[in-house]
Amino acid sequence: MLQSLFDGILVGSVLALGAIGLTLIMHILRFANFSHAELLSLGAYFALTFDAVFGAVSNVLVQKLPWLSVTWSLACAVLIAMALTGATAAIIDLLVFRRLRRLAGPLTMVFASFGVSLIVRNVIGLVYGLRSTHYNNDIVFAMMISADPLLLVKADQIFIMCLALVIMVALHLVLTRTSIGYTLLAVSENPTLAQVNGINLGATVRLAWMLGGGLAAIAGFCYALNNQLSPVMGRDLVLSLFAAAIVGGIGSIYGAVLGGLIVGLASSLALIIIPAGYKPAIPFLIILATLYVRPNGLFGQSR
Amino acid sequence: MIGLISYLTFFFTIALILAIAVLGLNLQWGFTGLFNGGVVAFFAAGAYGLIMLGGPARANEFGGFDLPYLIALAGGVLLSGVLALVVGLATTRLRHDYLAIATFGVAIAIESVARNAEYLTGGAKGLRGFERPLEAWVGQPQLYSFLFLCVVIVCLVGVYIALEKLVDSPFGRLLRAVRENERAAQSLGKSPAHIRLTAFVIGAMIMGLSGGLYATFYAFISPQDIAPILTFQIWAMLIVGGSGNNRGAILGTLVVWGGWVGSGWALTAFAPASMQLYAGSIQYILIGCIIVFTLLARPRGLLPERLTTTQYAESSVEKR
Amino acid sequence: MSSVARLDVSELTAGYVAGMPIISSIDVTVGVGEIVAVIGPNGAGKSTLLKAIAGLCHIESGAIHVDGTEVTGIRTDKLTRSGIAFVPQIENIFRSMTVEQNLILAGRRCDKQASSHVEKMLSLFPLLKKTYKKRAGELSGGQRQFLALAMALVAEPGLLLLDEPTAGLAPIAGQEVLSILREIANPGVGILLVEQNAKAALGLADRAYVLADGHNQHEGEARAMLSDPVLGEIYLGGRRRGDHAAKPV
Amino acid sequence: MRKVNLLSPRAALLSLLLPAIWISPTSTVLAADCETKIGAVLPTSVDWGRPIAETAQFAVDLFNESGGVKGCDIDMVLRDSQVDPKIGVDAAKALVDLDKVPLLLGAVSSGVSMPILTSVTVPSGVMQMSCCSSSTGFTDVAAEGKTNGLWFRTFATTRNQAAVAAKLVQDKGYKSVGIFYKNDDWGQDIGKLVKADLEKLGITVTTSVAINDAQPSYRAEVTEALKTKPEAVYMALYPAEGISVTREWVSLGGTQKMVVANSLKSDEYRDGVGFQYLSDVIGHDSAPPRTDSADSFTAMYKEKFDSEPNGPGLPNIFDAVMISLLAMEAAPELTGAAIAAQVGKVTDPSGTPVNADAAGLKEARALLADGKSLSYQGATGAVVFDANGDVSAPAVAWTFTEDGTAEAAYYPLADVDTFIATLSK
Repeated sequence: MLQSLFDGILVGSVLALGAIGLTLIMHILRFANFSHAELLSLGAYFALTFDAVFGAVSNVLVQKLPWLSVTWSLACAVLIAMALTGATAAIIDLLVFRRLRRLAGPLTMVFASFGVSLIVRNVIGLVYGLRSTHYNNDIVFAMMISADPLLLVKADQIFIMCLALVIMVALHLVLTRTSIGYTLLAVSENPTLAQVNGINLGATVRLAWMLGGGLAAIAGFCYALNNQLSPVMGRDLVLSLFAAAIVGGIGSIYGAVLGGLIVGLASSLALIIIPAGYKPAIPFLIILATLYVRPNGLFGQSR
Repeated sequence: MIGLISYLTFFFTIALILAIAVLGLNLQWGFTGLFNGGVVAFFAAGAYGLIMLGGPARANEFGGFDLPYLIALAGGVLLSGVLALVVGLATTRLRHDYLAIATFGVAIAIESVARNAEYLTGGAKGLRGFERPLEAWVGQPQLYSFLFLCVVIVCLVGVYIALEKLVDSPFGRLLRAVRENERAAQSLGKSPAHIRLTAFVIGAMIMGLSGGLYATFYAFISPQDIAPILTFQIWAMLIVGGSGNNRGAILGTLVVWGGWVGSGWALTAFAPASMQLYAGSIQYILIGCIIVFTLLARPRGLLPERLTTTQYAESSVEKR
Repeated sequence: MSSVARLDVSELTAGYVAGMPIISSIDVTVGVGEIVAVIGPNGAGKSTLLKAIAGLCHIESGAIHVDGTEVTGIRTDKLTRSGIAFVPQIENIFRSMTVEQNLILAGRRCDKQASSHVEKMLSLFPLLKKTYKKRAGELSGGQRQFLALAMALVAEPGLLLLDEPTAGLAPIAGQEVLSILREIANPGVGILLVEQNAKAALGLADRAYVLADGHNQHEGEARAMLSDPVLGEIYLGGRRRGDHAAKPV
Repeated sequence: MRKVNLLSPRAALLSLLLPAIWISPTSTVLAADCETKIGAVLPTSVDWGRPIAETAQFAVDLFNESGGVKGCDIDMVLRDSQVDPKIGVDAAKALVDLDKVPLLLGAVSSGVSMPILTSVTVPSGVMQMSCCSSSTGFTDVAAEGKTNGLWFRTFATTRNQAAVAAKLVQDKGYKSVGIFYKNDDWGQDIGKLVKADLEKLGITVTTSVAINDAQPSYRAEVTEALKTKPEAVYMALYPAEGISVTREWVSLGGTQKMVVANSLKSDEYRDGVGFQYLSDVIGHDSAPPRTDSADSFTAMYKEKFDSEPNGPGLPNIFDAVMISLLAMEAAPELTGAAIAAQVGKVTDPSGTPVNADAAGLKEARALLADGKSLSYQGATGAVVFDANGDVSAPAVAWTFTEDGTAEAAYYPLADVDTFIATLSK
């Protein structure tokens, strides 16, 4: 039980990290971007590529960070991956979503994003192959915190949980305390009024994509660190991410984190009462229950 | 030539079966604004319902009542309707994204049951052994396929005419009123919740009919047939075709389904042999491109809903 | 009136979709420190005119000059950073943000230190001081309208475009809003005001335009219009009829 | 060991060349004057599906190099099934109707193969041979006489494999076992059988956990199994989720004593988990023949792919292709029924044994020309089909080695049957 509880929180942290970026994009750009999950894959693979590059360049970088299974070169690679994924997101917007935003409803954008995710996922599959891979082939063993009740935890996972919390707080501060944050919030609430107040819509949208892409990259990296890289990792994650964002309430950063934890906990604790075969349905039943009580999610506001 | 006719018969059979489901979705989304993310749940209810009621008995398993075909088909459709009623009562008050994810969850739950509840649904290996109606009587397989296509066309035309009549009726205007402005509809003295639920159930029953025909055609159904990708395919057909327009929905089905399978055929026909192994991935990329480019070229679908442009434009600017 | 008008709109044809203009060949000028009202029936294109000036519409032909500089087709955010303020009729504040955040965001338009301007607004609208940390969505209708005005003025614009500032307000609150306009217009701000409540608008304005069916119908001194019997019957009298009645002006 | 996986130049080139396909439609040009088309519907866009297609193409190439069918090169037209029945059936239908193939290889999943069988190949009189569809439903369809003898599969029935799995557990002396099975038709089937067999042997099954594919995390499933503290685990999984589950299992301190199904006999799994954690793993598989041909097959495969033919379905698809093509060679005319009728002749236990290499195929052609029957010795053994198109094969136990797998024990068919008989007592 204790272990399941912890597992849920740790798995949920990764989901929370991914859901923060998703909820931000959904809030600011006002459509359910199904290709967001592919940005997670893209970020993870960018990190893999640059890790290899840095690793080859310098021996010093191959050292591991204290406690973690992450090397310095991988840590640097993640930063580059964040920038590149953000840029890719902005470019995809330029090519596809910008035009649709002007001419069509949000549903058209949703399905365009489906199309985009098919393209991105399979390009990754062509370039990197379909097999799964890892940043580090050594298995990181869990530390036993307690034997009875059994509690096993990996340092990487604690790190990811802390990272999710730090990013949550940082992002919340940026959105509520800085004028860049005001700009993003303003565009999300009312793009026309934002323009009337001197906000450059195009630049803000690009900024939102950069931010969303960067967050996706770091979430993808964390997922891959804990599990594996595979071209379909985004596809596997997308539903849980949406579940987290929606349970939390679209647009709420805290909501996304809480939603991630809820979905993680739900799928972890569910196995205590139901057979594992039914597990995929669990997050969604949680959503149904949540929405039945709070139709706009836990922290969401009606539009 | 005979081969081509045989293939086209098959192609249109599947495409038009899917078109029926797309019409059902069009009633829900196009006319009423209900974002049903669980199309496949109602499709599955129709398909499984049919085979469970009309199939032969299976050892140690529920179902297999061997009922006459039409009763079994109606039973499947009814099952979809009942499922929609239960789901609808709980969810139709939700808006857009929230409704979509809730109904999506229902679809996943249904798929889980189909995959795991072996006693009820045959589990992952699916349900088989269903006798297609009149197949033995017709005898010749090609002729049977052709006759089956005719039956599908009759069903499609029937659903199309019924829906056109429905949306032109006062009830149809209410649907659009609910879609555009719930409060206005309320002020007309109608309960939007009731109207939304009615449209949801009718649309789901149409999807159930589509599922029933699908299961009849293959005489087999398994959890693989009701994967979430089907919901996506049906949605893509509607959006590409133009939601709010029944003819657009059918055209969209043919275009998306044609592009989906045609891209695979084109790759085997034109791509060099060395590339065949990668054709699967490339085909997906092509499918993605087809969807994205069609939407970029016709953002409101190939045959958009017939609205006066000024109204649309003004309201969309106003909304922003 | 100085030689260069705050706003000079000439032969403006514009709409929301290319090829489908809502207003055509409109001429409007607003002088320095002048309040100009635009009145007319529903659907006359009054709001469209304001949106077109603010760069939110598709302009087919014609020209817009602000302080003698042509601004036709310039992006809204650039326009509003160069001294034009536009207050839309509805949704003119950010409901999810606090009053403070709204004002700071609006103040960012001017390059100067925004905070001093915010202070000034608070003294101009003391109501907002009390609700400074509240979410704007929680304000009353009148308070929201004041906040919208404050957001428009915080960047010290030379030209203020107002779309029905009294719509949806109680009569007293509406009167309050309009009276504040007079105060702020003094330092030389030009105001273009679209109003449904023609009587109140004409009472406040220096000059007025009457629009119908997207065309200029009438132009003149506001006071003269108030006493014009024909106009009076159509727009100002108790026998206010439907929109169609306005056509044969 | 760090594994560097940079963008491979081939893949990069390929993505650059992509648009070129559309400008210059080049059809396949082969050496022989004539071409005979066969069809294949395989999930090439899925991680475990692409190697199967690769192996099928390899077998076809091998057959062509040795002279093709009736002097004509075989052109295998390959379509992706996307693991979607609708798509797979459409692809099969197009192959049968438009490309006029008399023979269809595929599909992999039973849920795709079944509708292809009932709605495409049987009505059109085309022979269908699947490498990997395991559903017992096919045996039922065949027993009802609805396949017209057109259906074959080279996937040894799950019954034998499950029994061998139980035997391995018993031989290893494990007293309690936790089971992870893939939640599809094959996994449910083998999971159930293994559980029943183990319990009959008096071995405790602590838990039996379904693993759904495409889940973001398997932590919860692993934790559940971990709680029951089994001495060993049995895994009937595919490499993708197998790697996830195993790594999660090992990292949480689960036992490294594992018995695994043939689907995990793959380089992907060994490399993905890491060999250092798999030293105590024993697996079961259907056996390659006790002849030199097995070695030469492996050698050929290694030369071509630089790895052993390890992976779900790889030997099975190889045999499916070879048997089908030999039957085509033997058939008087190239119709589905005629080819299907010859399958028995090329897999005749009393026929002359031939190997699946260039020399063997040459010999096979000569024997067939003389009207003699063959006993094909392939990658999964001396395959013999029963009346329902099913095969039973002898079994092997295998272990992972530094760079591949090694055979640990061989169980002739008779032994397996005897063992099953003792179980059902």
